[in-house]
Amino acid sequence: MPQLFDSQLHFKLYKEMLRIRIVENSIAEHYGEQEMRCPVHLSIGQEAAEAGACAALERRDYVLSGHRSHGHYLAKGGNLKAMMAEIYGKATGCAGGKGGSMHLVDIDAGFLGAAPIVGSTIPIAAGVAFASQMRDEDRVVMVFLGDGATETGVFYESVNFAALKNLPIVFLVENNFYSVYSPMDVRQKGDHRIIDIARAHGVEAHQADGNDLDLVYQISSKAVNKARAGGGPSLLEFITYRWREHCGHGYDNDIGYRTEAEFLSWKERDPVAAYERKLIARGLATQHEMDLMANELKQEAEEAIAYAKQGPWPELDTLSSQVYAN
Amino acid sequence: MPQLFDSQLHFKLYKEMLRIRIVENSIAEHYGEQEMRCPVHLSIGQEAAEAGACAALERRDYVLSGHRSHGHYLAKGGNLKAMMAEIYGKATGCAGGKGGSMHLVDIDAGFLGAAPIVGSTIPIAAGVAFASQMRDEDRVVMVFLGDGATETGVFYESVNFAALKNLPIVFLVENNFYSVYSPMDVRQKGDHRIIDIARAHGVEAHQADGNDLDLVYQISSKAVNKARAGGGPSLLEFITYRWREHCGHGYDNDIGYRTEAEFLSWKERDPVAAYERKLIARGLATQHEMDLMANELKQEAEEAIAYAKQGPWPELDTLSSQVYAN
Amino acid sequence: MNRQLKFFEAIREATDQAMERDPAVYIVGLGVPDPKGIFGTTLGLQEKYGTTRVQDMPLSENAMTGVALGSALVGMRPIITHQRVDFALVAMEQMVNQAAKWHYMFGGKAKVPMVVRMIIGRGWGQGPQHSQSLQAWFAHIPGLKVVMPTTAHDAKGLLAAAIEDNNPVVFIEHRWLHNISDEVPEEYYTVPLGSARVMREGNDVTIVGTSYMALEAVRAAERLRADDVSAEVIDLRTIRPWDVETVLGSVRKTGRLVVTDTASAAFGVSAEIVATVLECEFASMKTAPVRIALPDHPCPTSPALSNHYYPRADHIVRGVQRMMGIEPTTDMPAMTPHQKLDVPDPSFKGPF
Amino acid sequence: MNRQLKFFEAIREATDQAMERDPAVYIVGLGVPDPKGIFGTTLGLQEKYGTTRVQDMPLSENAMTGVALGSALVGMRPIITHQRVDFALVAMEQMVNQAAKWHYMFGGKAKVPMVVRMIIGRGWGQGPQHSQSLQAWFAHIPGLKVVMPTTAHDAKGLLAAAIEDNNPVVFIEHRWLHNISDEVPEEYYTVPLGSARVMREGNDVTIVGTSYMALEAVRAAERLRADDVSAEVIDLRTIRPWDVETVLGSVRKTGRLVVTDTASAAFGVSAEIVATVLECEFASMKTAPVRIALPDHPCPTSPALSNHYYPRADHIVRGVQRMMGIEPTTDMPAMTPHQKLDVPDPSFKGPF
Ligand SMILES: Cc1ncc(C[n+]2csc(CCOP(=O)(O)OP(=O)(O)O)c2C)c(N)n1
Ligand SMILES: Cc1ncc(C[n+]2csc(CCOP(=O)(O)OP(=O)(O)O)c2C)c(N)n1
Ligand SMILES: [Mg+2]
Ligand SMILES: [Mg+2]
Repeated sequence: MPQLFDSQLHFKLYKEMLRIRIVENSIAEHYGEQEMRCPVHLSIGQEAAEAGACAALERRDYVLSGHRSHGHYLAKGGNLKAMMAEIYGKATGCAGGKGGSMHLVDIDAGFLGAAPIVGSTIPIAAGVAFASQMRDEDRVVMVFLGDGATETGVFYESVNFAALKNLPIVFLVENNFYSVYSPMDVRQKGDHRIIDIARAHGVEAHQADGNDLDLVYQISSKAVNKARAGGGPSLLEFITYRWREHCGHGYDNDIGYRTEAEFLSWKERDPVAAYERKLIARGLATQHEMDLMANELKQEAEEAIAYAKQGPWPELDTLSSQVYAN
Repeated sequence: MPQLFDSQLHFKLYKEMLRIRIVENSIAEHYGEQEMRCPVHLSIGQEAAEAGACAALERRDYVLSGHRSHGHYLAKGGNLKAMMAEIYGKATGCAGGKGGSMHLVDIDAGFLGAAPIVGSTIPIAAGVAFASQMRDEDRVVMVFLGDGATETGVFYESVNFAALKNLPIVFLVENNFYSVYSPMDVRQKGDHRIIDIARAHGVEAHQADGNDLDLVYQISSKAVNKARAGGGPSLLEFITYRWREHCGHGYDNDIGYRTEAEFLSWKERDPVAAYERKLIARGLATQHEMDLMANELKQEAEEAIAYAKQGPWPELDTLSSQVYAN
Repeated sequence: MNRQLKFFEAIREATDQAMERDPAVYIVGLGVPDPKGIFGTTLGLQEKYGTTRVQDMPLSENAMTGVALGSALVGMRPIITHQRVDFALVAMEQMVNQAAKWHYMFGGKAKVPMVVRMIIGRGWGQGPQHSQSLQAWFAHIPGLKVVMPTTAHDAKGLLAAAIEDNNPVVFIEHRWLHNISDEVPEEYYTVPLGSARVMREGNDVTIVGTSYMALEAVRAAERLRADDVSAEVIDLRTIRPWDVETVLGSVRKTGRLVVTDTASAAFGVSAEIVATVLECEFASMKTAPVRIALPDHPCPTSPALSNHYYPRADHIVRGVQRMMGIEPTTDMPAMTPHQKLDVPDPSFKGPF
Repeated sequence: MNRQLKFFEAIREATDQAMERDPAVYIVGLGVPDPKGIFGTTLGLQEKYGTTRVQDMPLSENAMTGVALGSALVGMRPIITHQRVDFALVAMEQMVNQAAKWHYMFGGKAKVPMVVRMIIGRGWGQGPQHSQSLQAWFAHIPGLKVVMPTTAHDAKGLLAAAIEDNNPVVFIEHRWLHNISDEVPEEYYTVPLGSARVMREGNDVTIVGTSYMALEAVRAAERLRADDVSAEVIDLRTIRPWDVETVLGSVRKTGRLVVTDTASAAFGVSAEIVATVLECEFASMKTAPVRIALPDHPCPTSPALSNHYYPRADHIVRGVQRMMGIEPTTDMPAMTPHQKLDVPDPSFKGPF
């Protein structure tokens, strides 16, 4: 783990976070063209939790995720062009067009896969950690999940198993208060805290502001290092907020499940803007440097979209191939 | 709830507990005849938890259970003859022979059903409590489960739902340390306590000696009264021990998953003998009274077995009937 | 009266009327009271019936299926919804070991009147985990009933019948039917479970279809007129118990059978229909039966692939032509992703 | 060498040899290392391979299926066991949405070499929740393979092949086969998945059987000799992919088809076999096909009922006689509970 108060590290963290923001914004801009013909779940607003957590990992570590996985894929080092092409359904996509936005994968980068059945990748991640442990490898697994996913039976079963086996895994919960349009109070008792449940299983757990990039990075690093050192699993709950609609590219504060005021209060806590202020205040970056980076990243995103658009469609013979592995 | 230090109550509790012991012993004695042709899971050793918990309920309350349900059925007031006939596969059985030992039911007594898929009746019980709440009825639901069942995802989902809705339900865990032949340490982390997990969900929880009949009754009564008064769910964990083999009528301390010494130490903590000593010490019953009762109960059990044996087999036309309700 | 209603509105109306008639009916499911209201099918119900009878729930489909079951045991009549069949896979234990068996295994002492609504996703990149069609699974389980309405009229009447039924009924809605309209009476009515609908009479071939594929079958029957083929189209409507008599009667007349289903052919509903017909009416058959259903692999996400995954009227036409030795009159239209075959009609926009 | 081995011993030997050959193979399941060792099939393995490669587990079948899957993604080759098919119902989501689809949905980037052993209970009051036979469910899911060995020889060779396979394989063992012996070579060998076994050659009728019903089919074929009927018996061995060519070849010769399966006929494996054969070989067929499988209701517990629930060789004989217009030579033995038809042979004692 690189030193935290190293200005390069700050800049790297910032870049990872900003990259997610910019890529997601590009997707949002182009989605209305109706060429990305699959559901997308954008994580704009939640980038600090995603970038900060993944920055704590080594390349050889593994990440798994659910339906809202673009940020995790990118932060773990997944190939951007292959992701865009996948969302566009192209042969050049990371899953050859078979998966789409909800099924990203980049084995080389250690992004083992995402799947949108809520809760399902949690035990799969535990299994990856189990294998790592059985083979005495030096790898940590991080699995991303939402507050909704903590209501699935398989989540608890996985936490119990991870505790039992002392697995090298970090359960990373992005708590954005909603499961689709369902608020907490129709799903969990008022004083319910997921960290208490993890602790009751003997799993170390922390809750923190998910929009504070440095804090996320610090806490995640501790958990990852602990897991790598054989100290077992942790559950980290980062409080954050999804800006856009659950699925799709628009805003949906008008449809009635949450208020515009709530959204605006969270927008004020924009993790990207906050970190930019911090970098400037601490003299770690200038506005000019940040603008340059934003431009670069925007260009990279648009290039990826162009790459995706011009890529070939999958050959028809792939339709019925790859059903079974040889 | 009747007064606890009422000698009639003590005697009633004792009788319920002894009845389970004697009925289960009778089943064990006759099982070798190979006329009860279905798996049986005896609860000898665990009777205090079963009798004490059910004594806290009113007749209009509901009980559901799993594979090891004879004691719960009896303690809730289920018809003994119908149970025996069911185990013998007769038309006179409580499920017309279709269910056997693992599927007891006595609607009139409020024993809504037992099913041996571990964990499965837990949410069903929550649903019964939910209906009771929706209709503003004055009923409490108690669901019996084992330590193994607390590892199923559906258990946690049910606890979360019960907490969310403040359901009138008592989750009654008989912790006998084993799931079939699997000890705790291959299933749960060392310091794992199911009551901590319930509490983390905001469910009141207590752990206590399940072989102490009065204590079980007291704790259960509090939980039942609380639920009836709209105070919501509780989880009670009673520590106890199964004497006989997991499934069947014999002993299996020799096969290697537990020691004879462990078994003997628990036999010394026999809940029936302990309570007999207590009744005598407090002058609440004489040995003679207790012997009389045991004889009566033994006779009742043997009569039930005779009734079951001589009962008719189910008619062949019931084989394919009752698949759908009209 | 000739009132036209969309399928999703018909579902809502049936639910509304059932709730009005019987206070034991309630509905629970992820998002039931949310602003989208399960594709519009539950909109307005919470306002009308309150937060107890119209409920959201935790993301715990298995337990909540058990909860519905438990409440049904003591007299409630729950409807539980799943926005995709695929999500219900976590609830199979409660559905199959429990709900399907409590009546039988307790010798008739228990009954489980509950409806489990499930939606089959299709198009706009629903992909491998949001588009499965598992009616064959449920149909294989004695104790369950399985309904798949095709028209708005039947959606209303079959849902009402399912709610009235004293058994667990799996009610499967195809996403591409939700916006299809037809004439739907305003008053409460039921369509009996277990009866098929003859959508079009004919003499040369019997085409049995389920759900959305019954519509494709009607289209195929129209196209086949160009070949002078008179096709009888039967919409199965209920998969379990299915209307064996109507199908056998038709085959006795036509001597030819095509079965088209929204799921994989292999080990699917179409296999059961074919097997039963051949067992019972072998002597009436003039040709080998044909199944037109999904190929034997998962659904890909890219429209370039998924457009070729789903069979359409053309495939049914081809099947009949082959069966009858007719040279294809029409070329199967070449398909490109630009045809946007991943949406049912222009009113349907992604992502959902 | 003529070494006789019981089916359960053959399973153990295959596991043992696979573990010896490949350090990536491990086995996990409720009770795997316990004194009963999954009906003897895992006895001694923990002593030999240690507590990491031979593991018990929490009572969490769904998560543990995911755990097996996850470990397979990164190179392990897990075997997960369930003592009853019924218990695996909690794990359907991981099996069907995940294990079956990861290879396809990631465009071939992932692979999931895992074996899921499941046991079909029967007899001694196993009843409605301990005796289901759900091979049709798994066979309906592209991405899974499904194996059902009948003989000890095939149990060993098919399990070895399943472990070597790079896909999720559902391996279904019928409880009444565990104690059946036959000749099993000592050395490691595989029986290829997807190939049927012709157990008996014949010319008049093809009887296709699965698992335990293949043995009943052999018995039926023997009895049919009294009627001068020469029956060909095919043990399917693999349900998905099944050996279409061997079955079609046989039917081309005999012109008659009986399919017998351990599950419900309705929407079951037997329907698919019948449907495929009739689609492909309609012209070769002399008579209507017949299915001999379970009736369309749950399994009752009382022996007085369950003895009449399960079809046996007699039913197959009757089916063939009817099909061939032969007057029954033998009366179907009247059955009473005193016949103890709920146990396979005297060596089998309850309760398990
Ligand atoms: C088992 C299952 N049930 C329902 C759904 C539909 N669904 C998709 S995303 C989602 C909400 C998940 O909420 P959360 O875990 O908090 O993640 P977030 O969307 O907030 O990132 C739901 C209910 C699903 N995909 N899988
Ligand atoms: C889902 C499921 N998995 C496995 C089994 C097999 N099984 C029957 S009883 C049992 C042990 C249950 O242990 P516990 O809950 O502690 O109850 P106890 O037997 O100790 O009373 C198991 C694993 C089952 N019936 N259901
Ligand atoms: Mg959320
Ligand atoms: Mg136990």
